[in-house]
Amino acid sequence: MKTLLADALTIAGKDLRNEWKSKQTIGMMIIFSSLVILIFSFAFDPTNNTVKAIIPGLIWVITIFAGLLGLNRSFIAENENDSLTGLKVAPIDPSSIFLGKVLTNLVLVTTVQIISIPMLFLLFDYRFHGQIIWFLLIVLIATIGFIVIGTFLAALAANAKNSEMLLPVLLLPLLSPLMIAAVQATRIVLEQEGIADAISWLQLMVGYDLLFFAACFFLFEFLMEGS
Amino acid sequence: MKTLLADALTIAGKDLRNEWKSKQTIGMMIIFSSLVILIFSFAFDPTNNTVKAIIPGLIWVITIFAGLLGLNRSFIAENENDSLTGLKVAPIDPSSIFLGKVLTNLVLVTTVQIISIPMLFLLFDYRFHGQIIWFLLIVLIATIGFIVIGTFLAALAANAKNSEMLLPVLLLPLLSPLMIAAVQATRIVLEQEGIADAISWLQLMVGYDLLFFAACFFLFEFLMEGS
Amino acid sequence: MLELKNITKVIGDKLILRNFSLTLARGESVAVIGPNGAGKSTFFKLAVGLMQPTSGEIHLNQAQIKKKSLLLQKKIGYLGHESFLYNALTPRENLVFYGKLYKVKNIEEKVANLLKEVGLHYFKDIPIRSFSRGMMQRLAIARVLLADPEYLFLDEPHTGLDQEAVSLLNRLIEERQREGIGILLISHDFEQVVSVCERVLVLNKGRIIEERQIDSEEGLMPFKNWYEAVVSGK
Amino acid sequence: MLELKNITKVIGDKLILRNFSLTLARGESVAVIGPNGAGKSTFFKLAVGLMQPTSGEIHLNQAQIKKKSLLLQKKIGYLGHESFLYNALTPRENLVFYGKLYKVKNIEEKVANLLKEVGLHYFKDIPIRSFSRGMMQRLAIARVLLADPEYLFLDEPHTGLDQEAVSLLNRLIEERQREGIGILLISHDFEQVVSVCERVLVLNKGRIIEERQIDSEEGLMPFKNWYEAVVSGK
Amino acid sequence: MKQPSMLMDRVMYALLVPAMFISLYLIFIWSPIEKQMGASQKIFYFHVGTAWVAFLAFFVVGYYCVLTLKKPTESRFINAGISAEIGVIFTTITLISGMIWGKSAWNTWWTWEPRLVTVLILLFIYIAYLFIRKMDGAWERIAKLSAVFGIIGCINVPIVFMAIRWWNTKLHPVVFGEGKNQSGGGVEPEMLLTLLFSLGTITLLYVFLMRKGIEIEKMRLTVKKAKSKVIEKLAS
Ligand code: HEM
Ligand SMILES: Nc1ncnc2c1ncn2[C@@H]1O[C@H](COP(=O)(O)OP(=O)(O)OP(=O)(O)O)[C@@H](O)[C@H]1O
Ligand SMILES: Nc1ncnc2c1ncn2[C@@H]1O[C@H](COP(=O)(O)OP(=O)(O)OP(=O)(O)O)[C@@H](O)[C@H]1O
Ligand SMILES: [Mg+2]
Ligand SMILES: [Mg+2]
Repeated sequence: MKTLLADALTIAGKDLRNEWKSKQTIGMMIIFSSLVILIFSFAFDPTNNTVKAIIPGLIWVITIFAGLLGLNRSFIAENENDSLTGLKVAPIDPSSIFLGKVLTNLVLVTTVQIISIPMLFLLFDYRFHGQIIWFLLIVLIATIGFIVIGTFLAALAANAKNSEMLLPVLLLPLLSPLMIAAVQATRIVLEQEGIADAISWLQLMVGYDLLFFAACFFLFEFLMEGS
Repeated sequence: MKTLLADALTIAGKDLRNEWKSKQTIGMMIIFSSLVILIFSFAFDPTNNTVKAIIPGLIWVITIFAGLLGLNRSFIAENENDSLTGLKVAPIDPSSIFLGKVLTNLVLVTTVQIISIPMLFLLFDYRFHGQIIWFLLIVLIATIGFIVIGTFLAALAANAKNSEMLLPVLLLPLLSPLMIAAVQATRIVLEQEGIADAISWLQLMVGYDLLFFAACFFLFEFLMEGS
Repeated sequence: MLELKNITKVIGDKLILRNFSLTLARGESVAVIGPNGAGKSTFFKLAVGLMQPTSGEIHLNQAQIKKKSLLLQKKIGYLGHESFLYNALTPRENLVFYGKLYKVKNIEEKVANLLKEVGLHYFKDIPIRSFSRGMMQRLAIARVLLADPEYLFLDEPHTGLDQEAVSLLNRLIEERQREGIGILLISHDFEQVVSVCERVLVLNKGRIIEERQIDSEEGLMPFKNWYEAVVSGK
Repeated sequence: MLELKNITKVIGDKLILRNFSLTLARGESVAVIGPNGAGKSTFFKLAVGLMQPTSGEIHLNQAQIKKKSLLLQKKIGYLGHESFLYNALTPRENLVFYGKLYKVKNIEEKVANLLKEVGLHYFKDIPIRSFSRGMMQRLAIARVLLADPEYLFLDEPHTGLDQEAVSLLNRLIEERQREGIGILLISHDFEQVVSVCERVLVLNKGRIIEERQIDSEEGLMPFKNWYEAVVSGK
Repeated sequence: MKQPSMLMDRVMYALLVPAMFISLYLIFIWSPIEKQMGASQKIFYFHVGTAWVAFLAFFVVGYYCVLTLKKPTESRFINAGISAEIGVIFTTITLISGMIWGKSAWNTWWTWEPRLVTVLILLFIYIAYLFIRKMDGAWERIAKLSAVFGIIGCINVPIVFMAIRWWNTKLHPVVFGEGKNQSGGGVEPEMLLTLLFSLGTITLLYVFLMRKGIEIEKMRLTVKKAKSKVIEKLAS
C-alpha cells in the first residue's frame, strides 16, 4: 500500500516535471478553454441578459472540453517509445499507474480551472453571490469524479488507433449524472446564500466519486493486462 | 489541372471508401455531436425558453466540435506507416492532396450536419420559420470555409506530436470571423422570412471562403515540402 | 543517367551532407554504407524530392531538375524506412491506389502479376492490418516496382526480414538490374551489400570518404575489415 | 533458474506457441532464432508477464509464478523492440525514474556509472528527443541493466546499430554473463548469435524444432547452412 | 449438440409466429380504444415492450461482461455483443415509438423527461460499447476492454436515472407522476392482458433474435477461421 502510493507519486512526479518543463499541455488547455469561451460568446451573444443564466453550465462545459484534451494526452504520451509497456513490466502494482495519472490530470485540470473560471466571470461580467468555500468544494468534488472516470476511460481508449475520437464518445454518456449534479449544485450555490438546497446533489456527487473510484481502481488492472 | 482533379478524386475516393467500410470516423462524429447536444441540455436547462435563442449558435458549435474530430483524423490517419510520405514522393501536385482531403472532410461534415441539425431541432422542439433553401445555402457556405481552413491547419498540426490539441488552438481563432457571420446569418434566416438582412453576412462568408481557399491552395505546397 | 552534383544539405545549423556527388547509370547497382547518423537516409530524401538541397544540382538524363519535379518522382522508386501502405486497405487496393497516382496503364493486370511475383497472391483481398512484418515489406517492394521506375532507392530494405524474404528481395533486385534499372541501396548488413551490389560508397559525417568496386568473390571478412579501416583510421 | 514448462499460447484463434519448454540457468546465454512470425517475441512477452500463457507454468528458482508477479518482474530485464524511454527526459532522469520504480538503492551513483559504461556520460543532461537511433539503443540497454536483473531478455537488440555500437553491446552482454546473469537473445543476425551465445533454439511456427550448442570456432557459414536445413527440409 | 439447438429454434419459431399474430390481434382489435388518446394509444404496447427489452438486453450485456472478466471465452464475448446489438435496435425502437406517441400525446417530438433522457443515454452507452468492440486487435484483448466498459456502464445506468429524475422533478415535480397515472394502464383488464401478452411476445422475440444472432456470428467465425486456414495452406 505504501509502495503503491510511492510509485504513484513517482509517476505523477515524472509527468508533472515534464509538463513543467514544456508547459505545452497545460498551455494548450488554457488557451483552448479561452477559445471555447470566445466561441460561446460569438454563438450566444453575451450582452444578452439571459446568458448569465448559463454561467454554471459554461463552467462545466469548459472544464470537460479542456479536460478531454489533457486526458487524451495522458496515455497517448505513453505510447511514444511504447513506454507504457515499460511501466507494465516494472515491478509495480498497475493501480499505481492509475493513481499517478489521476493525480497528474487532477493537477492539470484544477490549474486550468483556476485560470479559466475567473476569466469566465470576468468576461461575462458575472457578480458572485454565494459563498466561495461551498463553490470551491462543489467544483473540486465534481472535478475529481470527472478525472477519475476520465483517466480510466483514457487508458481504455488508448488501445484504439483513433483514441482521441473514442474518448469523448465513451466518456460523455457516463459523465452525464455527474454533469447534471455539478451544474445544478453550482447554480444553486452561485445564486443562493446557503448550501442547503445543493446538499442532495453534493451527496450524489460524493457517491458517484466513491463508487467509480473503487470500480476504476480495481478494474484498471484488466486494462493493463495483455491478452 | 485535369490530372490535379483526377488525383484529388483518387485520394478522396480512397479515404471515403475506407470510411464507408469501417464507418468509424463518421459514426463517432455523429455520436459526438449528439453527445454535445446532450451535454448542453444538461448545462443549459432546455426547458427554459431562452435556450431556443441559442439554437443558431448551437448549430455551429456542434459542427465545429464534431468537425474537429474528423479534421484531426484526416492527416493523422496518414501517419500510420508514414503514408503521407508515400503521397509526397508520388508524381502528383501537392495541391491535389489538399483538394482530396477537403473533399473527404466536406462529405464527412455535411453528412454529420444532415443528421445532427434535424436532431437538434427535434430535441429542442424548434419550429422552423424561415426558408429552408436559404438556410441550407448559408450552412453550406460556412461549412466550406470551415473545412478549407480546417484541412489546411490539420495538415500543419499533423507535424506536431500533440496535433490533436494543437489543431483547435490554431483553428478556432482563425475561424472567428466566419463563426460570427455564420451564427448571425443563421439566426436571421431562421427567424425571419427573407434573406435580405443576411446578405452582407453571406457576402462576408463567400469572400472568406474564396480568400482562404486561394491562400490555402497555394500555401499547401509548403506544408508538404520537407525542410 | 542520374547525377547528383556537389550536393550540400544543412538542417538547422547542422551540416548533414557536404559536397556530395554521385552518378548512377541505368543497370548499375551501388551500395551506400556508413555509421549511424552519417547522412545516408538524408541523401535519399534529397534525391527523391522529400527535401531540397541547400546547394547543388540534380540532373536526370542530362537535364537539370528544379525543385519538386513530377518527372523525377515518376522515374524514381523509393523504399523508405516505412512501408507507406494503408493498413485498412487490401494489397490489391493499396497497389491500385498508388497505380492511379503514378498513372500506370493496365493497372489491374499489372497488380495481379506483381502480387504473384512477391508471393502475396493468396492474400490479395485481406486488409494488410493483420500482415506480419515480412509480408508488409514484400508489399512495400511491390509498391515500389509498380510504376516501372528507372531508378530504385532502397533504404535498409532487409531489416527485420527472415532468410527467405531476404533472398526473394535480392532476386527481385537482381532481375530489375538486369532489365536496366539503376539501383541504390543503403544497408548495415554487409552480407547483402556484397551479394547484391557492384560498387560501394562509404559515407561518414556527411562526406563520401571512400568509393570502390565490390568483388563478389572476395568474401565478407575482408570487406568488413576494409570498411573498419576506412571508417576509423584511414 | 528460470523454467518455462509446456507453455502454449493462443491469440484469437491462432496457435502461436505450442508446448514450449525452456530452462535458463544463471550465467548461461541462449539465442532464439527463427523465421518472421515464428512466435519469438510472443514468447518473450509471456516470460516477462506482458501476456498470460493459455496453459503452462513458469517457475523461478523452483517456485511457481502465478499471473502478474512483482518478484518475477524485478528479476527480469526486458529489452523490447521499443526503447520504453521518455523523449522529453534526459538520460539521467529516465534512468532515475525507472530506478525508483525498481526500488534501486543508491540510484544516482549507479546511474552515473551506467551512463559512463554505455558511453553516454557527456549527454546525460540532454533530452533524448534529439538522440540518434544508436544512442537511444545504448540508453535502452542501460535501463535494462539498471535494476541488476538476474535474467536478461533481449529482443533483436542489434537492429539499426552500427558496428561500433554492436561491439559495445556484445561486450556488455558478455560481462554480465560472466557475472552470472542468464541471457536470452532473439536475433536475425547470425553473426551476433554465433559470437554471443552458447546455445541456440530454433523456433518455427510456434514450436522448438531444434536445439544445440554453438561452437564459436565453427564460423558463420556452417551455422547458416545448418539453420537453413533445419528450417526448410527436416 | 447441433440437433437439440435446431429443435429448440424450431419450437421457438413455432411459438413466436402465432404469438405475434395473437398480440397484433389483441392490440388492434380486441383491446378497447383508449378514450383520451384514441387509436394512437395502441403504440403503447410496442413502446413498453421494446423499452423493457432494451433494459433486459442491457443487463444481459452486463452479466456476460462480468463473466468475460472472470474468464474470457469466445461464446461469452459473442453473447455480450449480440445482446448489445439487439439492445441498440430495441432502444432505437423505443425512442422512435415514444417520439411518435409523444407527438400525438404531448404535441412535441421530444421533452427532457427523465425516462426519455435515460433511454437516450442508455443508447449512447450501448453504442460506445459497440465502438470498443470494433477496435482492431485480438479478441481476448477486446473482450477484456469491452467487458470493463460494460461493467462501468451498467453501474452507471441507475445513477443516470436517479440524477435525471432529480434534475427534472426540481423543475416539473408533476410530470413524472402525472404521466404514470394518466393512461391508466392498470384500469382496464383487457389492456393489462394485452400489455402482458405483448410483453411476453417481445421477450420471446428477443430470446429468438439472440439465439439466431449468436448462431450467425459463430458461423461467420467458423468461415473466417476456415478461410484463413486455407489461405495459409495455399501460401506455404
Ligand atoms: C425507459 C424507457 C421507457 C419506458 C419503460 C417507458 C414506459 C412507458 C409507459 C409504461 C408508459 C405508459 C404509462 C404512462 O403514460 O406513464 C409510457 C408512456 C409514454 N412514453 Fe414511454 N417509456 C420509456 C421511454 C420513452 C421514450 C424514450 C419516449 C419518447 C421518446 C417515451 C414517450 C412516451 C410517451 C409520449 C408516453 C405517453 C405519455 C402520456 O400518456 O401522456 N417513452 N412510457
Ligand atoms: N529533420 C532533421 N532535423 C535535424 N536533424 C536531422 C534531421 N534529419 C536527420 N537529422 C540528422 O542528420 C544526421 C543524419 O541522419 P540520417 O537519418 O541521414 O542518418 P543515417 O545515415 O540514415 O543513419 P542510420 O544508419 O541510423 O539510418 C543525423 O545526425 C540526424 O540527427
Ligand atoms: N496481439 C496479437 N494478435 C494477433 N496475432 C498476434 C499478436 N501478436 C503476435 N501475433 C501473431 O503471432 C505470430 C508470432 O508473432 P511474433 O511477434 O512472436 O513473431 P516473431 O517471431 O517475433 O517475428 P519477427 O521475427 O518478425 O519479430 C505472428 O504470426 C503474429 O501475426
Ligand atoms: Mg537511415
Ligand atoms: Mg519479433
